[in-house]
Amino acid sequence: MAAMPFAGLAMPRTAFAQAPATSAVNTTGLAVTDTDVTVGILHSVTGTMAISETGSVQAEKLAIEQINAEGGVLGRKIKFIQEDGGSDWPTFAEKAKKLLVNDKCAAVMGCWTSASRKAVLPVFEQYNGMLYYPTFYEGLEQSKNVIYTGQEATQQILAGLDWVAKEKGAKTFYLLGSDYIWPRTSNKIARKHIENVLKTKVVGEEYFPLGHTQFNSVINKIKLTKPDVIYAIIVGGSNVAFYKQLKAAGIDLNKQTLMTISVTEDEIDGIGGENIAGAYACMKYFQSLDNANNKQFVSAFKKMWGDKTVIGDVTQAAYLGPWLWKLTVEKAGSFDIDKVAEASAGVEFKQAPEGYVKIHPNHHLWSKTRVGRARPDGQYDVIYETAELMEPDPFPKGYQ
Amino acid sequence: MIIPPNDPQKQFVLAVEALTVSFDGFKAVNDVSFYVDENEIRVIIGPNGAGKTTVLDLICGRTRATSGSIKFRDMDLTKMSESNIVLAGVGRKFQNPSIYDDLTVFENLEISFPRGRSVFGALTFRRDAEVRRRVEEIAETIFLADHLDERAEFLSHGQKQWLEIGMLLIQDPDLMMLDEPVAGMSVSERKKTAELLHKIIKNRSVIVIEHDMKFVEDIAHRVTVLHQGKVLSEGSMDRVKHDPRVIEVYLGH
Amino acid sequence: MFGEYSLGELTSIFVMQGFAGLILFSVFLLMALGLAIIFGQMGVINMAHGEFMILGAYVTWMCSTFFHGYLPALVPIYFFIAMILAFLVSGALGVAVEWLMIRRLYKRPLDTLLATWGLSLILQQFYRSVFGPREVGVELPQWMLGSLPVTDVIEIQINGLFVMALTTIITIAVAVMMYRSRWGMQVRAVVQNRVMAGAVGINTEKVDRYTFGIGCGIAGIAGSAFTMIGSTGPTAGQLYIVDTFLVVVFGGAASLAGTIASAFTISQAQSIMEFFLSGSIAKVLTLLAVVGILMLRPQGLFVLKVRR
Amino acid sequence: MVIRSKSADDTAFMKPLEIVSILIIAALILVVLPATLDAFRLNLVGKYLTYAFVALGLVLCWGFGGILSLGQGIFFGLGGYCMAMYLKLEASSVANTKIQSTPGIPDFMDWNQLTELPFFWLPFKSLTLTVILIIAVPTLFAFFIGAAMFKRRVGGVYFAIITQAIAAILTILIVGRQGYTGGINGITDLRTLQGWDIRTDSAKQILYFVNSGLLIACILLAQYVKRSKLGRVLVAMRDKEDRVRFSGYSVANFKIFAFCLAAAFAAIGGAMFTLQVGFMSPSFVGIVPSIEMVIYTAVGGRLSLFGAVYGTLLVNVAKTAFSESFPELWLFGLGALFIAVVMVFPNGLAGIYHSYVDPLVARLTRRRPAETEQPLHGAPAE
Repeated sequence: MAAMPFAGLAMPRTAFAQAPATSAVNTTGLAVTDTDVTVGILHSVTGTMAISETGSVQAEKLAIEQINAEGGVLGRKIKFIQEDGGSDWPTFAEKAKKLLVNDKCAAVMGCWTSASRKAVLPVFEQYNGMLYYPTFYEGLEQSKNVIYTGQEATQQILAGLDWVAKEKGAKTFYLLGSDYIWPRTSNKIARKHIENVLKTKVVGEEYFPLGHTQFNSVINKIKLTKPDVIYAIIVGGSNVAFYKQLKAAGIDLNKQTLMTISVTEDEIDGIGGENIAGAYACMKYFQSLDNANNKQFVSAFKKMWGDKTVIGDVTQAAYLGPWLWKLTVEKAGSFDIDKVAEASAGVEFKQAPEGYVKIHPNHHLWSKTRVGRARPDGQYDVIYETAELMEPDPFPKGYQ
Repeated sequence: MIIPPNDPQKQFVLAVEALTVSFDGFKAVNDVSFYVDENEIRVIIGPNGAGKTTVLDLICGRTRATSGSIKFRDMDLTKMSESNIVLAGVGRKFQNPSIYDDLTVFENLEISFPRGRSVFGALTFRRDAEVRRRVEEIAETIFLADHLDERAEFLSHGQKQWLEIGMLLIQDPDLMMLDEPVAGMSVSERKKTAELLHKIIKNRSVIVIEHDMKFVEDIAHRVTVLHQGKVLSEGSMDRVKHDPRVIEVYLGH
Repeated sequence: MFGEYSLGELTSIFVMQGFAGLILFSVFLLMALGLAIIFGQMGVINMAHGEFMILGAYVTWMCSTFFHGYLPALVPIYFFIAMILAFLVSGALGVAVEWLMIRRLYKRPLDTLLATWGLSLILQQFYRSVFGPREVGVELPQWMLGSLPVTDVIEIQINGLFVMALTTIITIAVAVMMYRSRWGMQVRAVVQNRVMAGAVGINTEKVDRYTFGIGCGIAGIAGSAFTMIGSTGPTAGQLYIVDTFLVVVFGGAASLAGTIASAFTISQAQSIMEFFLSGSIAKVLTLLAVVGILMLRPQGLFVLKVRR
Repeated sequence: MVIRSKSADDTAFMKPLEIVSILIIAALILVVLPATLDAFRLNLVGKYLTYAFVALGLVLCWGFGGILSLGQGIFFGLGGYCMAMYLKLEASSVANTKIQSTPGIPDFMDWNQLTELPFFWLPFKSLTLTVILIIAVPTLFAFFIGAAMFKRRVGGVYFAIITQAIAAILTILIVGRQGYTGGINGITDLRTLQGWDIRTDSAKQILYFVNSGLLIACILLAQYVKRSKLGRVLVAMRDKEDRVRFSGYSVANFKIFAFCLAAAFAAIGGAMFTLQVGFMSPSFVGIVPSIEMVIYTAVGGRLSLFGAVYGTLLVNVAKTAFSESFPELWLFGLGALFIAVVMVFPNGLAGIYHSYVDPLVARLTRRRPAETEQPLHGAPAE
């Protein structure tokens, strides 16, 4: 029943000259040998979440291959064991336990939904593992055993709202979301900011069951209330239905401001660029980002996974995981989880495609927030970015 | 042509009055009335589609009447559930043998044994000496004493009919309704069935639906002829046989 | 909630809301038609119905890619070709499934439920392996996008009109087939008395096979049409299955009129509640009402009362 | 009367072969597996065995009673949530939650601005009440569904679809009312039971044995029901419902009983799941897990109580093994399993055993056929 580790791709042997002794860098019995170190990749490749998580798996594999090509971590080549969470939270917990207890993985890159992270979190805390979690999420969490490489809600939301209020003079907002924790929490934060900070008004707030495909009624309500901004946090297949129906109902996103925090380039693939062109998205990364790091990253990604693949915010965040882990291990001089966890704060990754990131003591990342405008070809034009790195604040005062 | 009760005070076992049922406007049974005496054997005949089986369905609660009344002793059957009708003492055999294929003959009979018929009664039911004695006694009566351990599925068609009759018998109903008990039987089986019926109709009233005229003549006290949902004629076999209307619609061809 | 709006605005919104209800009605009916034939006429529970729909959607996506790439001149009409192909492909798969699987299970309706669930899992994974786990976007011809402005506020969605027209045509076609054609007569004959129908020379196996095939084919057309308003991905079919079954069951399986009435009732209820309440609550209330009514009227809204 | 039939004597609670079967199961899950598996795998098996409770209930209600419920996840979930609510309250002591704006309530409530415990959480402060509610809530819910449907003769396919719709409704509600239920994340981070840390390996081992003991107790209870007249009435009902009705039984009551019992079993499984896995989420309540649970029963043999355990173990072990090595292939395998078990082996493992192994054993031991177990291999329900 043992899983078959998929060895990393061929790489120059010469790189492993000055590796420190295994006994020195691995005092807790992790899967580290003189030549290699094993990490886990834990995402859904089957079930409904496979749609979203595929990009993350691809990015993590790319990062691992690049790290290996550069000589690995502490002179050791990274091997990975991939497990399928099957879009099922208990399976995530089961597989996480397997990766930690049976395979002794030195780190795990994985999870996408909050629910899967919540399911594995006690496992990582109990068995002392290290999880690199890539998705933007609702916050309200902080763990020694997790590095959150995506943005928490305030990082993602506040700057975008400030921008839309300033640039578009927005006074009224209509909040929409899929009915689960991330959209609800995010909208809660958005509402507080809209009402208490911007001193403007929320004219409607509504949630739909996951997988909902009929949005004509709410579109009519939007037409009735004529909000300045539609603030949409709809996920999965519902997204596709929502934007197609919005367009069909004659709402032109070039005239009606719509801001979303849930539609990355990945989702546009399914929605169709022509259906969402003109919408604003607020997140930390867009594929079209113009900097040298990103150009390299995009071309490496396409070389490995094909010209047609697109890269969204979460995919980039997933790419950060293996790199941040490598940098942290090398800073700590050890694979030991405790040392890695301790050394994490302050680790900077200057080659990040999004520009530059740094791990905050609360294990989230300092990052810039950007606003992009969707183009018909499925890409975003980056039209705004915060001047400073946004500080991650998973337990924001005044927003709870 | 309905024979009204001579004496209004007289207690019938079954009194069916002005019974009507319509299925989407089609009146399968239309204003039917008849009365069954203690220990009477009543045969209902009529061409296919005359409403014979529907009348039985109505009596045993399988179909609900649109109007009219069905009185069994003092009880109004039209308002009772099927199982309560059975508990009141009405038993019914279906046209096609309706037995439990997956159970043995013994178990088939045992399930019909009138004890432990509530959920918890069934959970705590014990197969005691009395149950065994009754089951074996009935099996003897219905010629299946040697087949008690056999799965009912493997019985012949005739044996299945007998088994169902046995299942009725073990309930010891006051009113027994048999829908075509000899249909599909061989000549020798028919004879045995007639013999069986004669044995079991003692001390109870019986309603039989049958097509086989010889058989009807053999057992009937009185005959009711149904045609197109209505009572066409009623009386002794002899009288019915000579009723010109009956001859025209039924016996004639 | 309406205090601050003018009468004109309200009127317009109610007109559009009525139209939204009609679109939902068409969508429900289109989903349910194929299943109504299969379940209503053959008593088969096809849990893979959603996957047959998605097959139609994928066919449409392939056509879209093909025409945009190779025959850009024909793009404006490719959707019709795609729908016909969707019907044929889904229908052919249906015929094959009937032949390999369903025909052995006619006497065990609950078992067909399990077997077709297994089929749906296989199809989902098949789509994932062949088309990839991500959703695919179907590019529509320009004329199908957008809406027709009637007044300043009232706008009529073109794809909504298209779905309504399509639903009408297919419903009429099915009605004609079922109640006017020889095939329909044969189907109904087989439903009512299989042995007798066989005895009078109807090839019951063939009737079953094509009935199933046509039901699946209609699912394919529905899937093709839904690329206009919904998503196309390996698991998208599951989004439809509960709604679809409830529409068919609520209508009283055996009658086309019942299915239409039930699709209408459920869609109007949902659409109206969605307007006054939040989406999630509206959905829960609609489902609860349907389940509640089914408990009271187990045979559905429209069913003939017959001697059992 | 001198005729003596074998059936007439057949009043034993268990036939010899059934005693052997249950001993084998007991030996397997109580001795062999704990002795051969490491803590991680044993905990996995423990998790699978919680599904066996559901499969066991389905044998009674589907295999014997012919009632196919596609909503057993409802009861598994309700049982699991009841347990989880108790454990969550224990984990949310004021000391543990002092960083919250309202300490002493579960974290997800705090995130949703709840400032006091909702009334329906209050009973779960008491372990006794919790244990009662774990059984009572799902059973009563099943009773209401059953009473509403069976009294009105909703059966077969209609029942299956309606239970499925109810599962869908419940999922939407749990996911949507996250302030009260924990939403899509479920109730997570459960730690202790009356101060006893359930996350340690030793605790998991103890829970495994508790779970196995309960499972065997449930098998014995199911065996008692099967061997009582009620079991035969259920089989009879599946064959000829009308005949049973016209033998004076209230068919609806028997169906309600079978459905409630299956729900109670599922609830025990759910509660044990929560204890062993440490959380409960709405993903068990929905349609997909509910149908998967049916397949465990079908693989084991829908008429075999013991088969339910083997079927559950087999499917889950296969699932884990497959998805570790070939995740993409697993759905093909599971799909094929559904089809095969319906088309080729309608009586599942038990059927294979009875048609191949049993005759072989009989020949080898030269027993007379009359003494062999008479399998109840009727046509599959419906």
